[in-house]
Amino acid sequence: MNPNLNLWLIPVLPLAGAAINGFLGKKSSRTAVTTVALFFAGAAFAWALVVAARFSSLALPHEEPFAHWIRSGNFSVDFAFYLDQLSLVMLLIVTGVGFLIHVYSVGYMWDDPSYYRFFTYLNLFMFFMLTLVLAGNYLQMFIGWEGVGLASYLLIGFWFTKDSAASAGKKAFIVNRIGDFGFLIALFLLIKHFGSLNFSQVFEAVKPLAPEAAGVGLLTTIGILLMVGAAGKSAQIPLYVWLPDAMEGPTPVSALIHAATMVTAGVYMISRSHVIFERAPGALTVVAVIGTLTAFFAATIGIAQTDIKKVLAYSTVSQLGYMFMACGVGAFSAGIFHLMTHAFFKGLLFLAAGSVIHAVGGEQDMRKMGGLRRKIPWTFWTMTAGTLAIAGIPGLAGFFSKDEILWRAYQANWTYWLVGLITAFITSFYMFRLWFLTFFGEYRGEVEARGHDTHDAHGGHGHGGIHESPRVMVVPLVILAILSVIGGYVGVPASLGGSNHFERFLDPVFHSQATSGGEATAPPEGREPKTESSNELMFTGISVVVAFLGFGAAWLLYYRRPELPGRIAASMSGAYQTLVHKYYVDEIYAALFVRPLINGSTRILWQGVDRKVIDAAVNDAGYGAEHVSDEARHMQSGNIRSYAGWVAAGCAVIVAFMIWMGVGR
Amino acid sequence: MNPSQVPLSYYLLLSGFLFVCGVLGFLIKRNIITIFMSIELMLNGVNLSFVAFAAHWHALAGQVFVFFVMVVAAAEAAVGLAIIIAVFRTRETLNVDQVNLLKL
Amino acid sequence: MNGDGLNSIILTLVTFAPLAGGLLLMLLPRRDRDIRIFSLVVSLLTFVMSLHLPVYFRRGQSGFQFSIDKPWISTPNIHYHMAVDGISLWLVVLTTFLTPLCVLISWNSVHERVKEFFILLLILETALIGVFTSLDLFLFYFFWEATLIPMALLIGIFGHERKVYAAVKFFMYTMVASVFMLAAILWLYAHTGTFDFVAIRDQVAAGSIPNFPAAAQWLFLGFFLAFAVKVPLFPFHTWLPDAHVEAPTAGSVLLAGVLLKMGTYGMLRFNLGLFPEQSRRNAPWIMTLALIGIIYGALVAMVQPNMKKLIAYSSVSHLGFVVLGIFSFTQAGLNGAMFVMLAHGISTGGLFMLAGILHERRHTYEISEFGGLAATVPVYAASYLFIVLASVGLPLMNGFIGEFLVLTGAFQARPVYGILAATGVIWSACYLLWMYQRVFYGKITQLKNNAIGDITGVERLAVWPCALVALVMGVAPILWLSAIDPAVHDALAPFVQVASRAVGR
Amino acid sequence: MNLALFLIFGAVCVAGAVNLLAQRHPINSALSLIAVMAALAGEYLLLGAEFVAAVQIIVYAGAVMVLFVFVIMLLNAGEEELTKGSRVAIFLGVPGVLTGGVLTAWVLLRQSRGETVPAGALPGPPAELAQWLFHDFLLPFEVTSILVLIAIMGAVVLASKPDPSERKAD
Amino acid sequence: MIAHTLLAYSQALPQSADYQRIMPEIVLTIFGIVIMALDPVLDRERSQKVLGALALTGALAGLAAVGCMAQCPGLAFWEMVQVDSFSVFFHVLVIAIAAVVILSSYEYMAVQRIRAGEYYALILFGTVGMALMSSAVELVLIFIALEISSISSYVLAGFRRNEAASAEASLKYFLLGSFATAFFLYGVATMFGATGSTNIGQISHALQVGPVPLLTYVSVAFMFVGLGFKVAAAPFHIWTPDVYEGAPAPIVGLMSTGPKAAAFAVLLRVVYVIDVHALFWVIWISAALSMTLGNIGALVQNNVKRLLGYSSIAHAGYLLMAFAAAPAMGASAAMFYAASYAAMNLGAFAVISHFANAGERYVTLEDYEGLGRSYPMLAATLTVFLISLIGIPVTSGFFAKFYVFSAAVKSNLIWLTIIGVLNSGIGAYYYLRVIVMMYMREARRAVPATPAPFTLRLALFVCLVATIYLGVFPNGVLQYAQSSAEQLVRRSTPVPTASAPTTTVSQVP
Repeated sequence: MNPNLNLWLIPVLPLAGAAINGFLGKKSSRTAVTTVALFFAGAAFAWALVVAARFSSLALPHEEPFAHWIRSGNFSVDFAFYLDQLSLVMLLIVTGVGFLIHVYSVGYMWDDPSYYRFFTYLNLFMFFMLTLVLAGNYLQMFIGWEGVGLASYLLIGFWFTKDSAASAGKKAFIVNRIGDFGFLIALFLLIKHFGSLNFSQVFEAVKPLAPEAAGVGLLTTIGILLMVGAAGKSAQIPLYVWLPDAMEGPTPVSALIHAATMVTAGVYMISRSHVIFERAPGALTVVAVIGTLTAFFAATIGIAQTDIKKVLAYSTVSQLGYMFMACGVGAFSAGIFHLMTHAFFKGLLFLAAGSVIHAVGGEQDMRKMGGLRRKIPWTFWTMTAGTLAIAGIPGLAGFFSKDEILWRAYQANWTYWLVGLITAFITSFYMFRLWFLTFFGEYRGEVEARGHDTHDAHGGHGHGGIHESPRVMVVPLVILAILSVIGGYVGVPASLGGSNHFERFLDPVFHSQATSGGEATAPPEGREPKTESSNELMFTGISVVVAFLGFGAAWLLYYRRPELPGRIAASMSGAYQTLVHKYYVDEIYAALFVRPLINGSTRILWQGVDRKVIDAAVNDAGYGAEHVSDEARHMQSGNIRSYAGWVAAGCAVIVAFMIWMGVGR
Repeated sequence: MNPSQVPLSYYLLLSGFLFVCGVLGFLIKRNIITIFMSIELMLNGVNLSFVAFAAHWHALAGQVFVFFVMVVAAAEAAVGLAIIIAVFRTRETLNVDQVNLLKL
Repeated sequence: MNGDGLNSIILTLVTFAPLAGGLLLMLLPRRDRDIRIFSLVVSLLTFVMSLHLPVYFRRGQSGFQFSIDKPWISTPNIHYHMAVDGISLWLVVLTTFLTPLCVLISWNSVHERVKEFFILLLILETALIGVFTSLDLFLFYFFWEATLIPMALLIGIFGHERKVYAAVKFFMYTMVASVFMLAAILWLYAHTGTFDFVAIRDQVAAGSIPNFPAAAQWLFLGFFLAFAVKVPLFPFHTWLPDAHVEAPTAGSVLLAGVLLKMGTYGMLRFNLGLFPEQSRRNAPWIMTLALIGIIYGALVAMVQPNMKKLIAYSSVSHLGFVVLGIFSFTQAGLNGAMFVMLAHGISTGGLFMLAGILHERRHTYEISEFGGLAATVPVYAASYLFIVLASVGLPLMNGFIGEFLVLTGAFQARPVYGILAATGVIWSACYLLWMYQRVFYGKITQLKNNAIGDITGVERLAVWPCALVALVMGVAPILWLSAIDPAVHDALAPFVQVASRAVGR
Repeated sequence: MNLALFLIFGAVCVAGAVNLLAQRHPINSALSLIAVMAALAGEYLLLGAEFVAAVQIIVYAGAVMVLFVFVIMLLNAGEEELTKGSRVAIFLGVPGVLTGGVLTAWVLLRQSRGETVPAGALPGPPAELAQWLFHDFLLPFEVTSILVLIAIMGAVVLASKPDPSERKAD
Repeated sequence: MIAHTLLAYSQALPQSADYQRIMPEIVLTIFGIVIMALDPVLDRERSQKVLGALALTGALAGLAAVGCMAQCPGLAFWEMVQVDSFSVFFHVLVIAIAAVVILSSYEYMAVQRIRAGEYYALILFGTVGMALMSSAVELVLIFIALEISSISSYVLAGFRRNEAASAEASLKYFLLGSFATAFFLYGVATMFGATGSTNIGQISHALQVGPVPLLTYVSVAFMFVGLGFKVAAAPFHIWTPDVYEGAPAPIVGLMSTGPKAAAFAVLLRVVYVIDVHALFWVIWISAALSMTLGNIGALVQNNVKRLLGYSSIAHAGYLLMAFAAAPAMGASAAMFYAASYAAMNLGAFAVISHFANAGERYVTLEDYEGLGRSYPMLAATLTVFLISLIGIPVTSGFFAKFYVFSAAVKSNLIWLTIIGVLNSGIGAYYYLRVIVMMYMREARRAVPATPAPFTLRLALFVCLVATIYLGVFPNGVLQYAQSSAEQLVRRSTPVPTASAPTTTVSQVP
């Protein structure tokens, strides 16, 4: 029997913070707001650590019912919390990174007029994210799922006076809703066929089922639908379009929600439902293909972006693609591993980028930066760490996780691996491009020239001039930098002499039930034949080479010969423009869905059916009646003789009728 | 057939004829007074059939009825002519086709 | 507690308290303030009394409770038969809950003919409660018709520009439709000799009504038409936008909050209760209409330039969910339908109040007139957002529970319908958030909007209860469902039989 | 004999009735109506209703028609102009009347096929008539007085010139 | 010997019971005569009040007399009148109508400067006629009574003699009325010819024992024309709007309720006593026509009186529906309908006659704009009456319609019912227009707002109470109607006593 860990505290604490700040924050001082927000976020983190400490002593999975929620007939959903290795990892990532970003935000948002609102939203986000992570059933997960959507809607649109920000928020929410639609249908299928949404019950019910080798069976359908939901939340093709726009939000938000935590919810959900996926190879293939394509596709777009945050955004999309690739090939633990490392280095990168933007007074265009490495050394170094990590330079977090994924991809299907490899090259290329453009060469901006106006969107500080960020922002950077350097060592594969602790840790979740894995599910690390490891080593080497190639290309184009890119762009302007305009996807969507919908609804449905058909019919009936009446009253000619005529005629008719009746009788 | 015997149907047909004439008069005459007279004609037709039926049934009720009809006719005549006078006073006409203020 | 002593008369008290208040109000002098306070007191009193129902309602127990059944008219055999079960219970409470809020929201917005306004409001409340409590078909029709005039007058006297058109349209639509129900009721009486719902239901179940099978379809349609117009089900919905746009705020609140529920309640109680077989037979096209209503209403709502029209069309969409749930004949579906009714009553009521508040400031509902309000009226904007989210169906808000259950039920019954209906979650997000963005976000385009004041105390008193209830309903729906569930189970009982009979054939 | 008389009186009736319709001056119509009534009195005699015949002459042909003539004189009604007032009356009423008349006539014939009225077949003398009038039909007889009263009042009200005190209300 | 003859004579003379059975008529007549007699001796101003009060007392006394009459049911005056709960019901109804009309006439007369004497006397005498119609069982008496009520209403219709409209209305009513009466008479004559009697009891007996001769059908048809005209049933309804528009408002109230109710009473007796099945279809069609034509015609009317004229046609249609229904239910429904219709229509016309003002200038819908403001109470009252006319609950109109429809459905007249309910749906529109005018429009032209005098308020109060009472507790009236209807119908089945020799059946039972 497990002790009661009061897991409910973890989500509820941030909620309390949100509530307090939300109702009282407007009046109270910034310090007070800060205290409340940090305290509750920190408390959640602390409690998560406590849980982690007592974790070893638990029988897993550990379920904690909390309260009744919905009861309808024999179908019921309750609030319950579900703790196992997977959710613990997520828990620590979310609370930990979340707390760091809270701290960072204090500095970043300090001058913003609605400081309290920001932290309210941030805490609210924590609440929903933790609900998602700790949920004991799909519906509760859906609460968090939609809730984080709401939080990101609010935070993206935080500077709502900017139309672009407001629209971005709305776009994010709606696109997410499209994903949620798929999720919902999946839930209905689960209810219909398994009568429950509790993870334990569903999985128990699913386990005995045999994998659906061919065709689209029930589990495959469910899997694909879940993937639709995941694609919405985790910005995969075709629903990734909201994430780049989401960069309208304050940078900490981008770091927390759109890099570290929320967008990874999809990966979490898929891994959580791995029991289903393992029995639905078709679904897994879909996941893998979508992941791979997204990874490549987004990376290519990343090349041509000039907005520093946009670059990171696309890189996020591409990295998420990696994670899905991993899940798709059944390497869930690898996916989660990458999720964690990505949380570290991408969070770091965003925060660093934020620090840069902060420094240059809200400028986001890399073409207006350059040579900053001297001016903001802390930022520079931390950013470097992040860049190296993501580029997959050996020894850093990103290297291990990405390598793991590629290796597993190869085991599943070499095309995945190839695409992943190319993507890796592109990744390191655009990341170093960013690095060079931002920190090397000479400064191309004009911040010294103009004083920085306070109520500029990126609520920066009062005085002009490029300067290092305050300590409260730097400290989180440093911590994350350290994490993204060493974070990978928890999962060093055996081939590199490590003993993949991370995977072993997650093993009970992913392989304990893996009674019958399809070809997609790889055998557990431990039982891996030795011959493989040499192979793996070779592939590792290849990816390392690729990473350095990327660096080299970036060095050549953006440091050594800065004029080249322009020429290249000019020479192959078609391709370049396509990239700059992100393959015109937004435009295509607008033309395909948005505009037809609006116009159709206006012209055909509202003006057409409603006005011209239904209403017209009704009103015409009315006018018709009046018209008839107008005609009928001419019977009332007012002439006595006519009246007598009517009477006489009527009398004649009745007499005739009566006689007929009489005779007929 | 015995010439001193008049078939009942003759009386009835006559009365019916008078009645129809009265109705026709009401329909085609323009002068209000004449129209009123046609009503009287109708009543006379009715009376005739009353009397005829009374004779046929050997029931005096018919004749009594005729008596009452006459009284009523007289009363109606008094009122009706008064009304006609009132109308004439306000409209200066006896043509029924011009008495159509109230219509539609 | 003397609760049990009250049980027999509580419904009578709750139903007629507002009427009594209204009659007293007639005698009061025309001092607006006193009138407002008085009617507030009356409505609050009614609400408090109505709370007796959920408190002493024996949960988990099926069948009708608090019933009172006295002969009213001997020939025809009409009874004063009132009672509530888990279904009508909440609709009564919803009514009594919304009315005080209506009084509050009209506190300053109604300046002239204040007395008439509140008299009509209170009379309307009585009629509405009566509709939900009466179990005698005649009594039901009696109250059903009695709602017409007060509502029409509220729209026609206190409405906006095209009020007359709207009022007449509303009146004629519902009047013409409901006479068919009258015909059906008469037929039932002629062949059963009673108006008592329960008795007739039993006779139908027993199949002891002469040539019922022949007429059943027509009777079903007779009832259904009346209800469908009230709901309003596509394509009978066109009166709704006009009525809403022209109606005064309180009118819209009660119209959307309660009047529309009369239709769905009627379907649930009478169409399903009396004609299970026909309901089953007609379900396909009815569900199709409901589906069309969901999507159509949402799409049309999306492109409305007028805030109130938008909300009105959103009601069409939401009520589509209700009908869909009802005619899925599943526990989840009916529970959900009931829950959507309540949730929609709360959240849409709130939306209309908020729209009314804005109209009071700027005398327009045109969305294009606004923009960037979030900066000038933060509290108002926050409240608005909260209600919008409830209406969008965010989990942990009332909207979600109902829609989820309805969709579950629909999906179980007819997967395709469930899937198509589920697109509703996307549409609702589209139109509401877009509207919210256009009204509250972006830069302030019109100087007038700088001047408008934030939500006042009285208005908060009117709006925030809605928000609170919306949240509670989302977090602890169990409180409601525990009463609804058994009643729904009852309502579905005949369908088990019908199904078995159908199998038997 | 009876038949011959019947035919004679009947001919007068028909002629008078038709003439009433044909004449365009009310006076002529009135006179022809009087003729009809007189002839009818004859028919009544044939049917043995002496009392009715007498009343017919005295009340009808006498009092009532005199009243008519008087009014015609009073209002000196002239020739009626044949205005086209009513199509309904001509195209709907007249045919209707004729068909109705024909049908009724057919029924009457069918009803009284071959039955004849014996000459002077009178169920009772005026004395018996009085018995009916003042005994069995006492109430109607008395009530008739109210009728007459109303008629008088009505005539007074409507025909009398509006007195100055009752000036046109405007 | 002499004693014997005396005895015979005393037998031959009417008994006290006979007089008791016509007590209301006697009382009303006496009051009418007194009023006539007083009229010349009083000066105008006093006569308005005094005679009015006298007329009212007369009506009330008449009501009291009905109570006395109700004491001894039975035939009176050698099968002339039949006192049963049926006739009592209609006596009460018509006399009450007269009372209300008198009440609501006070102010009107003052405003319109109408001579009081004849006016009130005529109302009372007319009431005598109506009352007799409801109790007469002898076609002769029915005819006389009919004529009394008709002629008095002809005269009353023309009472605003300075108004061309009024005179014209009177003329139209008179000419067409006597036209129709002639038809009725012809019907009576043929009926007499077919059965050899003019006494309803004997006629029905004759028809039930012997074969029904073809002539009866014709005669029934003719009689229906006459009565249909009086009740304004299509196709004999055309006179109604014109006459209602021209006649003085209170009198329209009277005409649309009193003579109508009486004529319906006669029709009931005729339909159920002279039971010719063919008539069913005639009534069916006539009912459907009346409803439809009435409602359709009213849709576009602009003059309120005229509008209500059309509406009264429609209501006649609803009432006829009841006739088509099965006897007992139908009769009771019809009686209830007549009563409630009287209540609401009288009320409506009382209000109208007040709004109408001098010379009845303000009777168009435009004049009713904004009356909700200028006369809140009166407008509210009128609204109640209109709602009742629509047939919305808590008003008598609702139950009236309800009973009629349910009677129709019970006797499987589904289609007629459908037509009826549809009509009541359509009909709602034009009543609603009036309400709309009063409350939802602002006054565009100044309509002088004079406060309603006490008498009018009293009249309105009576109507209002009746409307609401019948709308909430219809039970009492309805049950009375049912019991009397059952009597009526039962009598229509043959009872040998009804055909006993004439002279002997006048003893008190």
